[in-house]
Amino acid sequence: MILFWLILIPFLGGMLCWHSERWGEQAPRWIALATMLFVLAVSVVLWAGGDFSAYGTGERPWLLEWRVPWIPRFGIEIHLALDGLSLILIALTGFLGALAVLCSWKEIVERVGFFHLNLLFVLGGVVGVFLALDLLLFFLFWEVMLVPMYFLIALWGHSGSPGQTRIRAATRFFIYTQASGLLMLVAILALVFVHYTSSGEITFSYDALLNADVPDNLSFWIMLGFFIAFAVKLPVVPFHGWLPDAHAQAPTAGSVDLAGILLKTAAYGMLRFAIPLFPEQSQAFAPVAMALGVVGIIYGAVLACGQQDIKRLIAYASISHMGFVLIAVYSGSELAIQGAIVLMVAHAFSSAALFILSGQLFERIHTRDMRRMGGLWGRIPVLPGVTLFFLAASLGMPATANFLGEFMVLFGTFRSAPVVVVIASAGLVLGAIYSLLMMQRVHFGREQQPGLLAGPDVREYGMMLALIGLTLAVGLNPQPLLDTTASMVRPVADLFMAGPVRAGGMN
Amino acid sequence: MLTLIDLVGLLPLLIVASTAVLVMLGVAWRRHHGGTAAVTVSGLALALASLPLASAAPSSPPLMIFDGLALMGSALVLVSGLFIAAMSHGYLAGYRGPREEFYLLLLCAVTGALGLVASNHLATLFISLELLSMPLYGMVAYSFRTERSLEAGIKYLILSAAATAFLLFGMALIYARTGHLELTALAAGVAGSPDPWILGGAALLLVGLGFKLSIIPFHQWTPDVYQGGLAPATTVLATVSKLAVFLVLLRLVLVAPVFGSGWLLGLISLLALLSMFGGNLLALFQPDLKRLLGYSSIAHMGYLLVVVIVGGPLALETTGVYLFTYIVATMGAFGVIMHVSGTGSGEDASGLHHYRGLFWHSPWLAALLTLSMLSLAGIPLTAGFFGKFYIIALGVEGSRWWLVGGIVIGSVIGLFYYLRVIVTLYLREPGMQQAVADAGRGRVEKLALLIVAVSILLLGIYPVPFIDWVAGLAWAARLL
Amino acid sequence: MTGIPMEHGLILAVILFSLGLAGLMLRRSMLFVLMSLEVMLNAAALAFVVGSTAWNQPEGQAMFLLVITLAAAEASVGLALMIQLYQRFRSLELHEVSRMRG
Amino acid sequence: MELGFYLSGLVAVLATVGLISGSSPVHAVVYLIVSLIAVALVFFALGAPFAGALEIIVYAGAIMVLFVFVVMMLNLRPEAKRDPLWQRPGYWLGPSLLALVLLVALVALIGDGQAGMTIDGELITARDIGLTLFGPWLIVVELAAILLLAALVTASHVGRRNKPRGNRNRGGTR
Amino acid sequence: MMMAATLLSFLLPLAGAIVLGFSGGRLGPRASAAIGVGSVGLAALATAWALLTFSGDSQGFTLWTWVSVGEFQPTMGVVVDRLSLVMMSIITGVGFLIHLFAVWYMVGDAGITRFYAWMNLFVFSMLVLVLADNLLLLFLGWEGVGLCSYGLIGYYYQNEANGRAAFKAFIVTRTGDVFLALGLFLIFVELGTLDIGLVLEQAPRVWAEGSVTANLAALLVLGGALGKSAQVPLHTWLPDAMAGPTPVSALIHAATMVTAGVYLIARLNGLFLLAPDVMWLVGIIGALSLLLAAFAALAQTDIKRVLAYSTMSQIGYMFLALGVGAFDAAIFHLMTHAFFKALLFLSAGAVIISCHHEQDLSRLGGLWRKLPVAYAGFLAGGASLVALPLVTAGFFSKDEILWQAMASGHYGLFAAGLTGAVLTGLYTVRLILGIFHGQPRSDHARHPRPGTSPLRHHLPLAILAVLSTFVGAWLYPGLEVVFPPRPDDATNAGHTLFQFLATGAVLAGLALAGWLFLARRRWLDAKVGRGLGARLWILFNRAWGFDALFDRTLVRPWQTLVRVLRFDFINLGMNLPAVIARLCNAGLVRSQDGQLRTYAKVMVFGATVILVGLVMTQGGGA
Repeated sequence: MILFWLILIPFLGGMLCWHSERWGEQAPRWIALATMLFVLAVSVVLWAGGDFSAYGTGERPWLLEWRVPWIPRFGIEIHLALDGLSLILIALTGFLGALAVLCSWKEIVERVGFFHLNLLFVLGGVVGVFLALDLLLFFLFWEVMLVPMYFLIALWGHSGSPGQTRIRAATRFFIYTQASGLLMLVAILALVFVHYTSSGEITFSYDALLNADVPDNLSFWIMLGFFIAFAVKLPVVPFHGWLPDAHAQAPTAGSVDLAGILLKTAAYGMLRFAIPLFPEQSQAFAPVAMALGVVGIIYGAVLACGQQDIKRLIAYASISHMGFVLIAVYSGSELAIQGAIVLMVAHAFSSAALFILSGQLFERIHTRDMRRMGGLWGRIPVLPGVTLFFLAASLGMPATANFLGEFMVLFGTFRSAPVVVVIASAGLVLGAIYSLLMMQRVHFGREQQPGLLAGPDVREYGMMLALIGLTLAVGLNPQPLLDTTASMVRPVADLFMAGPVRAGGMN
Repeated sequence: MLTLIDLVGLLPLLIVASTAVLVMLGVAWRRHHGGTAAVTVSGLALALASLPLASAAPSSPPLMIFDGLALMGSALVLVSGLFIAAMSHGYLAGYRGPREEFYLLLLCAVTGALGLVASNHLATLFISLELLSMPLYGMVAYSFRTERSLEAGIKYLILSAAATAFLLFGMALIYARTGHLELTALAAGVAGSPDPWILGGAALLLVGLGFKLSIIPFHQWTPDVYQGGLAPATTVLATVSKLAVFLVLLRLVLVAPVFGSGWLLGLISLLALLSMFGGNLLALFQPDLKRLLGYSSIAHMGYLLVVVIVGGPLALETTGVYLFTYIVATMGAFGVIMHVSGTGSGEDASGLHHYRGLFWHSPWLAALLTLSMLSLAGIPLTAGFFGKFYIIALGVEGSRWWLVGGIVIGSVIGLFYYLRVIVTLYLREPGMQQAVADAGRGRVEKLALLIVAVSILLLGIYPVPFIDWVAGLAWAARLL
Repeated sequence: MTGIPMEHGLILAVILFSLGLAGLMLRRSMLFVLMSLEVMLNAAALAFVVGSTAWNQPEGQAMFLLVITLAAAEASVGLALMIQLYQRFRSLELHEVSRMRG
Repeated sequence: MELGFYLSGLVAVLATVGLISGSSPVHAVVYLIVSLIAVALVFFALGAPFAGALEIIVYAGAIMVLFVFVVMMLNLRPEAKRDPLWQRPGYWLGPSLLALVLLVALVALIGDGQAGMTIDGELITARDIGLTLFGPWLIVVELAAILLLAALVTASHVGRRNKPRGNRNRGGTR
Repeated sequence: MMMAATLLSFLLPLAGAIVLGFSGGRLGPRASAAIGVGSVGLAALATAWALLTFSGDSQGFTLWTWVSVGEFQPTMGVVVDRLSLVMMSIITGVGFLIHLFAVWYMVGDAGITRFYAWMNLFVFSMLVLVLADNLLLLFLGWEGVGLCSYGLIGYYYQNEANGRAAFKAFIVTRTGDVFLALGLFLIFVELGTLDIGLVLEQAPRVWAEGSVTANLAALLVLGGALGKSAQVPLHTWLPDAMAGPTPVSALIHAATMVTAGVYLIARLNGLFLLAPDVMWLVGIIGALSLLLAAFAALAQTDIKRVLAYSTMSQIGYMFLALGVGAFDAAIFHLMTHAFFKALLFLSAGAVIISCHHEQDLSRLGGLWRKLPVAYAGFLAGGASLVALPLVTAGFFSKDEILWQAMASGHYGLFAAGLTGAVLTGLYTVRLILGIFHGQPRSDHARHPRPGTSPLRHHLPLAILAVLSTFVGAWLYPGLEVVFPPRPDDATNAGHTLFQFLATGAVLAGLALAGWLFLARRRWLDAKVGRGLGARLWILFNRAWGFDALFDRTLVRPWQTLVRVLRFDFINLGMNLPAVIARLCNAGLVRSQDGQLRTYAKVMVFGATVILVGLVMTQGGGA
């Protein structure tokens, strides 16, 4: 039941935010903050009290589970389940959600209530994605988060040129994800009906479909349907077109959520659905996926170097980083997948921080164009240093979580695909190039205008300290995190490795 | 010959028809807008209430059939009619001229639709279809003093009559070949290899019905009539007319095996694909909301044709779910249009610019329109999602991958313009044109809109009772 | 004399139907268009009667009756609309009513 | 009998051609009446005298009178200057070809499906038809009645003359 | 006890860095300096304490397990042995002196807190690098020093060029680091561990000597070392790195960080011994670097660039030593080099500050009277650099290297070393003469402000000067026990002869320099002014054109690529459906022209097509 509340609370909070607008401008902010902190607190309590070594076996497959029938006609259930990975990601959602509320504290001054409604709906949808186990329910949440995100971008985005660009960006975001989502729906339905023909049971249940007997010719296409849906969201080149625009136009909170959480739903989906449902096909597909990952790493990095807009730069950098995640997921190595999880968490922190920083910068100098910056190191206290920290994190500086994630990915992948690792490693250099280019253009060089700008206030400082602390904490001692997810990752890796055998007799 | 039991089965139709007569008498005696509306609404409600009774009676009047499909169709027709009647009152309040005839025409149209969904004979099919269309000419052109309404009326009349001629000729061909007009007998008569006459007749029939469904290439009247017609009339077109005609098409295909021939199915597939793509592509940049909904309906009928092509046990259920979700969403959209415009202010407020920033002065209307658009787009948590779910499921089950692809691509294109509408509602920029003020409409309208909004949401979140109901009806229809 | 083949009756109907259709597409005056429609409906009615006589059944002629009913109804509504068209534009040209497009 | 069929058929076709190609409204109405009467003769030839009678009474009598009435009311004259577009093949070639192709297709279709049935002119009486109509078809007749009601209401509403004189002007200038 | 001392030695600088870093500018310059210098000073004391309590065996302990996934179990652990102690001593000892000097050097500079924060963080990272018991932790330090180097090179951020230099330094070393990282991947996959001790233990078991994998692993590690230690071909960043404050150059780009590569190879000696081909390559690269850099040093006009090339050249010596298997000689030279090069840099810094930030040789001169302390520092450091026999530390260490090269039979390398010694003499003399002798060539040089603070200015110079003499050489503990046996252990024959040879080379170099720069100055200037001499001068000045080469082969193509790809062609391709949809829309909308005739035609057309299709496809059958 607590799982159900985890999903419901953000939605209820969102409604309340909308309503509370009449009580004053601050009310929605506080309510939203409280809601997200609640989610965070619940997940932390679950984390602290959970025993992560015991689940994952047949006896107790999930840490927490809740299922009630929803649409019995099709065997659709509201089936929520929590394991280590979900828990980590939900905690992340709560944390970044709170950050998103905080970072828009001063940025959003119009239609505050409705803004927070959308924000919380997105987050509620994301929590749903991380918890849903029934395939249709998963798809439902997958789609539900799009609409409010669309509003966030379209209504509160940065109006670069008059109005239209942000709407275009939002539309593009929506269409990309929706199109891929429909493919996933088709794939889900195909899977369900194939299972129905072979077993006579119509169900969308994860457990049942895990053992579905799918003819070979069809299973590859179904797998591809899932993969494309996740690939668009991750995003994998060439499906990345929505991301830079969406990031560039979204309000800070939107970017934080997009980069910090929404992209992670894709990797989560791969780990939870695409691979366990189709281990053999995934294995066969792995070379392609890895190649796409490598292309993403390099291509994203090259494009990041060419950007003038800070947020676009970070967006392309995200594409590059997610390439590592893709490689890891399809390497099938436990170490790499664990690394991918660390990298996801790390990327959530660092990209969120960078977006928040660029938002703070925008509040101060009202531009995101790096050609109009320069020499800010002397003009703004503290923030440049923080920026450098997170850029260092983003380029994979050891001691930060990003380093650990990337390196675990590469260590884990090297055994099975050394060539991929060699090429992907070039991403380490390229990452350094774009990160430092940004530093160079923004904070180094001549001051374009004289005069000191305001330093961070307590809110901004607090957010940054928390993010720095977490980045370092995960970077230096990720073991608690890894222990949490180990029971989830190991079976996936085993499944992947044992892919060809499985068809024979494991089930 | 009609027996008493048959009359019970015909009860809804009879009630609606007598209400029409009552309204006519009322008009002759003394004109009263509110009274007429009240009589209409209560007549329709009574008919709806009599449905369970009618369905319980084992009636089989000649030329008609009362099976699950008919019951489903009747219910949908009556619900739509009820909604339109309720909304018309406020809409027509500002109309200068006689208003009562509109209700009379509406009731006639509903009668036709009720007959259509239950027709088991080409004669009933034909006369009901005409009974459905004839009042619509009047309703579309009701406000004939505005140019658009007149234009829409003329276009609809002429093209519809031409389509009727095609339909009739098709029927005549089939009749000439088989000597039967009754569907079941006809089906028996054409058993065996498809004959060119039958195929030709079926194709011509398809032209006639396709016109009413606005299937490409018989679609071109749709946007113009949607845009020009009075909003309630357009709503009838979009809901009652579409669903009744579709159900009868489905019945034809299910009953007569000739429609199951590969050639015709291929043809319908092609038309379906054309409609999906064409409708959506046409709507892309459409600045007029009613017109846009017209184009959108083309696409939706394209999706719905998948049901006809795939058939099978799931088809009826899919039809019910899809039609209802589509109708609810359409009612939501047109409800808002009706609420915002009114003939008192000349032409309908149908340009998108009328709706700019609607959210900021009437949030509930905007929310309803948003919900409707999302539902039409098939986004989860709205009714439309389950429609889309069903239709894709059906396509997948039937392994009609081309059609599934068409639905997916069509939906994606569709998103573009639905989103365009939605975002317009929320824009607030300096110097923007103020939308038409929300005229103080009556409580009935508000209640109707509220019910629609709640249904869209409820069907999106917990559709189980509805699905079970439809599945039950579909089961019943299959038995017959 | 063995009677008239049914095909011939139908072909006559088809010819009339096509002529009506041609009139529908060719003429710009609403009066002519309405008359063309009458021709088309009449052709369909003819086809029914042909069927009816070939099968020696009354049903086809009952259909014919319905078609006439419809033709009458449609003619009345169409003429009423035409009068409005004339009143507005002082012309029966259908291209006058082409404001809505796109 | 056969001769009657083919002759009146020919007349009907020719009259229809005259209808669609003429320019005078009055002539057109007359052509149409001729065509309808010819079709009525066809009905007689086919052995459907009741249909033929109705064709003359209802169609040629009632409906056409309506047309004539409207033509008179609006005081329509032959289009004084022939439509210049009419001379351009681009204008009429497409539709005509289309109709022609459709005709050919339909004829081919009918030719393909040889029913092999002939019409021997056996009479179907008005009684048979009446029994059908007021027996099982009763409901259809009722529906047709409502259809006529709807048409009546529509025609009476739409055919309404503009009440105040200024109303039309306002409409015209808008 | 010893572990506590070790811990303190690197935690103190870390604490200093954290306090300074998070102070947010609230600390004054004094407090910053106190914390910055104090923490390193205390670290130096802690190191001394560790030295005293060191038992002679290597000792390690683990703070916590960093990551534990399957076999992958790198720890947060340190190991202390003689080698790391030597390194620690250099880092904290020399580091402390440099910090102290920086107080004088950096006085009045805005952003001083940032400076000390970076410096402390650097000391911490460097200590982690040398203390790490596993390669991943080593990598942490390795990257950490790179980042600190970046931050400090770009310390004067207002100047675009500094930013570029910092950027270049980071990217070039990062390129090397990627090779190191790949090396780590390979080692982990092959040996199943990253623990240095275990790696050295496992390597001979898993890999045969000279096997491809072993060579590959060693090669990849070498790649990392080349980047960090500025050896050919990844050396181009070092001269530019002189954009940072001079204490930074002294600490990072002379004494410690740049020698990390030497440390790494020495640390992984077992691995390299399995890869003789790579060992040979190390020697070659060392020789190449020392010669190239020495020539380049001859033709620089900027004091610090001369010293930078000199550093590169000296590290070339160390690599040469590594290449011939004389690991302890390399470390020995590393130590003495740290002393004398730090001294040279600090002295240069003293000159630069005194002469109002003038560091162009052609604008200095005649300063020896006015800046006696700096002059003394230069003399002591320079003497050690040219390895003046017997009295300098440099002599002992360089002698060791050359001897090992010869004794191991690498005569080519030995010859290169000798040539280098001659060249070293040349450029050192040129440098000292240029700064301190002759006529002052600018107002800045005419009116210097000599350094006056005895504690912050004189003391570091004095201590380093002393360490640059043979005293420094005495301090060397001898690392024979740490490393595998040296090639010369078998025989000592010919050592005396060799020493004469080496001494001769040094003296010859000095003599040549004296002759050239004092007696034939004018002739030299004329030669350099035009013709072949000028071309050579340019070639040397531009350090053999590596920058231009890289610019043309890497940087420009890269920039072009970035510019071309900026518009995201793949994405534009994905927009194609949208374009198609737009076109279709335009076409279809045109069909919706409002004309009833058109509508009728389209409808009839549809019906006709259907019927014609029907007749065509079905007609024949019936």
